[in-house]
Amino acid sequence: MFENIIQNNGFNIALSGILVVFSGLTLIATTIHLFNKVFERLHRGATAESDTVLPKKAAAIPEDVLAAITVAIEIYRKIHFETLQSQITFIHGEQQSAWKSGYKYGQRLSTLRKQ
Amino acid sequence: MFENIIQNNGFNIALSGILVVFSGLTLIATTIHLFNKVFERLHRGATAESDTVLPKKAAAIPEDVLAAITVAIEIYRKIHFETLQSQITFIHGEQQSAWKSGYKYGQRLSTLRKQ
Amino acid sequence: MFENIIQNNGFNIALSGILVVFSGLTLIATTIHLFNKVFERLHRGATAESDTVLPKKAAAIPEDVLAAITVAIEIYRKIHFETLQSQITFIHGEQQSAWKSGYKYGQRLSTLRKQ
Amino acid sequence: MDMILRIIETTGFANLQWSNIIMIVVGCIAIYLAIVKNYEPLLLLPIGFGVIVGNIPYLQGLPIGVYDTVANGAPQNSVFSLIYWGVTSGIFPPLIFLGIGALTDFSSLISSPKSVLLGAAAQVGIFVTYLGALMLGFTNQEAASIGIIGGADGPTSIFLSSQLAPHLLGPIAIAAYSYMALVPLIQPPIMKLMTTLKERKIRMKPSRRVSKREKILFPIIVVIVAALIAPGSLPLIGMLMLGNLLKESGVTDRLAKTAGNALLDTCTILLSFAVGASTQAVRYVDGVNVGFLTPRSLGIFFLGLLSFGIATFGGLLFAKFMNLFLKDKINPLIGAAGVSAVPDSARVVQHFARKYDKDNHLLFHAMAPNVAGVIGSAIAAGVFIAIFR
Amino acid sequence: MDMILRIIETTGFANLQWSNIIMIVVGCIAIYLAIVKNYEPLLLLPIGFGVIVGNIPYLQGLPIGVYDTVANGAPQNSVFSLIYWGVTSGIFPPLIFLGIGALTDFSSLISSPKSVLLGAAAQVGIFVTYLGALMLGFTNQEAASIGIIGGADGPTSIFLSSQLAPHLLGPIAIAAYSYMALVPLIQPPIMKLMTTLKERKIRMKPSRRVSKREKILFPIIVVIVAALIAPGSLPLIGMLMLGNLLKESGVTDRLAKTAGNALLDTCTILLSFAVGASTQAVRYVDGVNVGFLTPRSLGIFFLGLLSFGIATFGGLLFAKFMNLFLKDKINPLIGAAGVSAVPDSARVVQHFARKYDKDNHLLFHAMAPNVAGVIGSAIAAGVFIAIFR
Amino acid sequence: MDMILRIIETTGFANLQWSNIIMIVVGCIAIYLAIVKNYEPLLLLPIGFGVIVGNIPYLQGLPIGVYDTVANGAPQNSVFSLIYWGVTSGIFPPLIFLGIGALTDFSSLISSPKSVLLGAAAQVGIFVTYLGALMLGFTNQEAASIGIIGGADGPTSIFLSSQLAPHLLGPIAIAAYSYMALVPLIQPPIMKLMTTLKERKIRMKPSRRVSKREKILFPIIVVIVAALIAPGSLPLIGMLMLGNLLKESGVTDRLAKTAGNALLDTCTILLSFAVGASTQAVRYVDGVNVGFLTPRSLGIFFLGLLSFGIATFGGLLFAKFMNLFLKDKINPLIGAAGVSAVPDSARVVQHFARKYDKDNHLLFHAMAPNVAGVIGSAIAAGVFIAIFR
Ligand code: NA
Ligand code: NA
Ligand code: NA
Repeated sequence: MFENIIQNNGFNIALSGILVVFSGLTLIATTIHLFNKVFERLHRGATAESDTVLPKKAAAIPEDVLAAITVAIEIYRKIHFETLQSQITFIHGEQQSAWKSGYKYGQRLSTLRKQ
Repeated sequence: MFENIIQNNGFNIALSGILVVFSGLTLIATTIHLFNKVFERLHRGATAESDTVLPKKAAAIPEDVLAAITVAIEIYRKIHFETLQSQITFIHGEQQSAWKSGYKYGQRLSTLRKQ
Repeated sequence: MFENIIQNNGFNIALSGILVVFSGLTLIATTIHLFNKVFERLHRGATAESDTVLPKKAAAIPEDVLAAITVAIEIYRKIHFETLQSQITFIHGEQQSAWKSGYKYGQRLSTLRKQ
Repeated sequence: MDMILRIIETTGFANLQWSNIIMIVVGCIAIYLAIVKNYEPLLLLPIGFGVIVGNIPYLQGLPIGVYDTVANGAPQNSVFSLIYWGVTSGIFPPLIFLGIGALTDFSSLISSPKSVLLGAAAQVGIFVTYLGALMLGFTNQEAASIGIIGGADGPTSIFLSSQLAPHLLGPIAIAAYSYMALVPLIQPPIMKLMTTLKERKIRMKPSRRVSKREKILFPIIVVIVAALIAPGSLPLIGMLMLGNLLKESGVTDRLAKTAGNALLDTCTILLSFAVGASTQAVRYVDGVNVGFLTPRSLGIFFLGLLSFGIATFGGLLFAKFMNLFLKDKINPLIGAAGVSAVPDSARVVQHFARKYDKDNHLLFHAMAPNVAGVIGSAIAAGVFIAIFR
Repeated sequence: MDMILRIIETTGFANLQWSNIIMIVVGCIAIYLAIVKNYEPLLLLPIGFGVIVGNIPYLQGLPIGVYDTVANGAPQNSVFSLIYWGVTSGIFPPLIFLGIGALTDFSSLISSPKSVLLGAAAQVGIFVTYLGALMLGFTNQEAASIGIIGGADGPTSIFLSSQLAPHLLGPIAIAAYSYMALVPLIQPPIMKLMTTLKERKIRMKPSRRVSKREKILFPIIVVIVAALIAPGSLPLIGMLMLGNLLKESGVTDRLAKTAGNALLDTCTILLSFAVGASTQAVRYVDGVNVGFLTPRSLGIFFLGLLSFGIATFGGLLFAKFMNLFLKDKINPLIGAAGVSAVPDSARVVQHFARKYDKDNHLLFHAMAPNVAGVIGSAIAAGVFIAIFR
Repeated sequence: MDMILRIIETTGFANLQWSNIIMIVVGCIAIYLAIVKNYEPLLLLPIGFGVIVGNIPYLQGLPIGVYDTVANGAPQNSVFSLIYWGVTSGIFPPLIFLGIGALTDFSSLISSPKSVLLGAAAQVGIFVTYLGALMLGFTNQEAASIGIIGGADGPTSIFLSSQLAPHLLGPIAIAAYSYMALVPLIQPPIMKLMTTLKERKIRMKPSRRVSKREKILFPIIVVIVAALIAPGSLPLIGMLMLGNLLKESGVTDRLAKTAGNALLDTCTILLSFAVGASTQAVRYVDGVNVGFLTPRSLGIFFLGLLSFGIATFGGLLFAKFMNLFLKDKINPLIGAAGVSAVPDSARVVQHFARKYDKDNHLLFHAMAPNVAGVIGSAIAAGVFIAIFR
């Protein structure tokens, strides 16, 4: 029953294949993780300033005006660029796609919230 | 004068060609006709219900509001989808193209009229 | 040092190449220039009429209404046609691109100015 | 000095011939008709420009023209020959049909299936012209490719020629597209001749509404029936109906949009340009002039016009014949729309009928034989392919 | 009369066989599932239509079908064979990956790198099925191509088959796309079997926000690492990541737009149609039936389903295994999304979890193993290519 | 264990060399410049990514890289080699010109035909560099291909190399695109050196309005004249002017839109990526290293920079020369825009002039020599093709 497998060195190939897939993806995960760490450290100083500047700027604009601006920008974007018909849609607390106006808007709000 | 035709079996070919074209298109026409008949019969029961429900729903909405909704939907469609640039445009009592907002609107109205 | 050039007939080729490029472009320039002249002469009669008609028509519309119409047309265009994403943008007294609503608007105004 | 002479030798001026100048003027006329008269500009404009490009002479040996392939002895396949390959291999026409299918609404045909017969009747022009071409001494394959011009369908004509008579592709394609562009000039006189004033005023009652389900079933039924009857029509009908199914299914809008826009436009530009560029006035192969400016092309243009005329004639006549049996008379004018040339001939019918009764709108009714004509000539092409390959 | 008989001989009716009719019905079912059930309509609809077209019989010698090439003895490369060349040459899958990359947001994966392991675990299905296929007597190359069906990634399956076992391309592609379409039916029972009620209700805390810089670095890192580990995955991963970089860079929006729309759609239509049209029920090569309706295809379908099941199983099991070590427990259901089938299996997870806790939104979390699964199966394909070429 | 070793052998890690790492870093720098400095991102980004992909090592025998074709001994044409074929066959550059034509407004050139001479003067750089390359020992064909870099036109450089010196295509394409991206760094010092303060402040009076008719006639005139003078320029000029006619005719908007968007973007992505991927650091053919990291590439980069400098120099000098005869003086800075690099060098002129007189808007005036430069270098390429083929 296992003749053809053994003859073709199947078990070895399957095992090493799984190994390569795991090590490849682990390497990717590790590299991303490391980069994240490095940038976090580099940015800690930089974000300290913006934390004090950005919120005030954002706070100066009432939330309803912000919403209006966002809608205006969204319509502007929809009219002036074609939207990418995204196959993948995320339902998530704060939207992350740069293609949605929620992006910039959300970022500002989140700064507010974190205060 | 007809030598080349006869030599090439031209008359036979032309005749049978016309025959095939006619029979092909007739077959298509017949099949479509039969399908139409079958679905009409199948649907007679189903549409009976909707005839009593839909009109009321439609009647409840004033025509000018309907028009406004239609325009809003049309603009929405135009902005959010790109319209297919239709090479073929039909001028017809009630438009049939799904790409025009007249579609749904027209259907409701026609239900009203048929009452 | 110039051996390879001489051996390959380089100087001759370079000189004649420059000559061809210059004569080609000069020929293009001349042809365009001639066509311009011809059409100018042909059109002198035709434009005489429109000079008396167009300005009045344009003058009848207040400038702010014109601006409003222009904006409406522009939005209409943006929604109903996709705009060509122009790689080349001209900043020029009066815009010339047919893709901008400034075109027609500008033309009318310029007629006014020239009076 | 020697070098300058050698360079001058390579310029087109040194090689320019009268026949080239004639063709360049022809190209300019095509562009003029496209822009000023608005005759099928999407096709005539790139074709006209291609005619100009294809008739600028160049030194033998440079790989520039559409015929300069390695197979023909050129040192390299020229860029234009690579584009032209899309024509000669027959791949552009079906892709164009895919796009046309994604833009076409077959409702009119579905709601009045009997109009299909008008689309069949108009194809008689194809077969009569096939006989005429045989009489003029063309071979079977050539005669079939010439006859199909009467199908009034550019892609179908090009596809059939590419399969049966590639050497005649240039004049056949130009003739087909030219006559399609000239439909508003060619058809009205025949319509006037063949109909009485009373017939022209016949009004037809509005067609029934067509359900989404019927629209979805239509392309599937057509492809199965047409391909079983004439398998040779599969590349054209298959793609046309795939495009239509993408449109009507309602679940593949983005595919229909791309097929009907980017893909259709790209193929249209490249096909039209390449067809235009294939019309070199004079071209010698083995010492024989196989260029465009030869009596042979004149013959093709004459037969093409004949084919177009007979097709219009056939559609009108059959419509009158059908009226002998029908209770609800049809307006025989819509028979002229059976030639295809979508949607121009349907528009011509609408326009012609309104001259006699300005409230008589036949456009929707004329679309039925019009799109049936497309299917009909594709089937005719399929028959020829089956017999002559 | 003789001519009419000859023409009847050329029609499909004369050559129609039961096996063709069965396949045409299968094509209709695929179209039905696409339109009415909305199962992956962008793929199933053109595939189904292709199956119909590919099973309409025609006289031997006409260059119509996808296998009619000059190399196979046809007088001319048929149009469908030219389209099919985009599949067999392996060029469509990477171009489709380019478009998918331009549409995919990898934020979820970047924000929780450990989910990558779930995408790796699900690929176990590939290698187990490879062994299973060897047991059933397939060769190494064939077994690898069949196993990859469990990668739940149409383009990857087609690419690998085109490189290793082109003669099995039809059934493998159909199996891969069918099971991807059936993910909402295949996965839930396994998810129910493998998880406890308590596990299904585990909520995960919202992921951190991902910066633009990380999104830009991600495709560059992935292509370097993945291609160094498994160079054979370069055509797929390279194109996927190029598309993603075009999208995330913020300076090449117009390129990303075209890659994700016109180019992706064109390749999708042509690939799906051609794959469908390659399923001729019966096809003889050197006297051997290598058609679609053979026991071999049944074997492939069985192994493909097995592969899919084991992949789902593997992902779920590994998620439970990871929970043994993690402080913040993950919901093991997201392991099932490791098979890829983007974004369907992530949606299935979301839907399944909400049946037990309607405020538990796992979609974003499930996207991480989901897109990791794409990368994982491309690497697996790269491994097979490296070993078996 | 043996198997694992064999698999490790197939990984890129085992074959990675320093030269590859250097090239990967170069690719990352290109991406950095594209995103952060915004230098021609539509080209530099895919090129940079291609450089990374092309320098990931893989086991000999796998059909992955752009050079792995059946003709070169690979078991199968790799996907990347199929994409690269669009570059080596010379078909992508004309299609890109088609799209550029559909986006370019030639009004500025039409309204001041004398600016055409500035576009001619800048091409002197091409021929001087051709001589320089001969001096360094390159052959005629190679020298011509290197000289054309000074034409500052990516597609033209690639087209000429593909016809005359395909083996140098990689470094020439990279050099051309790099210097085009670096126009804002290369040109200002030369502009400063060559002009006086007073000259930089010369204002030019607004150009006259251009009629629609002139815009329509322009492409037709240019293609006829340019192609008669230098038939070799036909593929480039022909396509550029076809695109422009589609745009200006006003009756083929949908074709112009597709040519300038979907088609242009698709060709741009594939060409840029493939050109990048063709820069393998080390590549042995018959035992000779013909890779990218060789002194030969350095020579090409040096000559390319020289060519660019002389071209800028030539344009500026000729503008000053023309001023000796003109009543209405032109601002000599616009001579620098004669190199093409549309519209970057025109923008550099605008920006430079405004540093000295912030109300002096030269952009529209600089566009005239700028687009003339495109036509000029295409003619130069045509001359070389006519002589050296
Ligand atoms: Na027809
Ligand atoms: Na997977
Ligand atoms: Na230039």
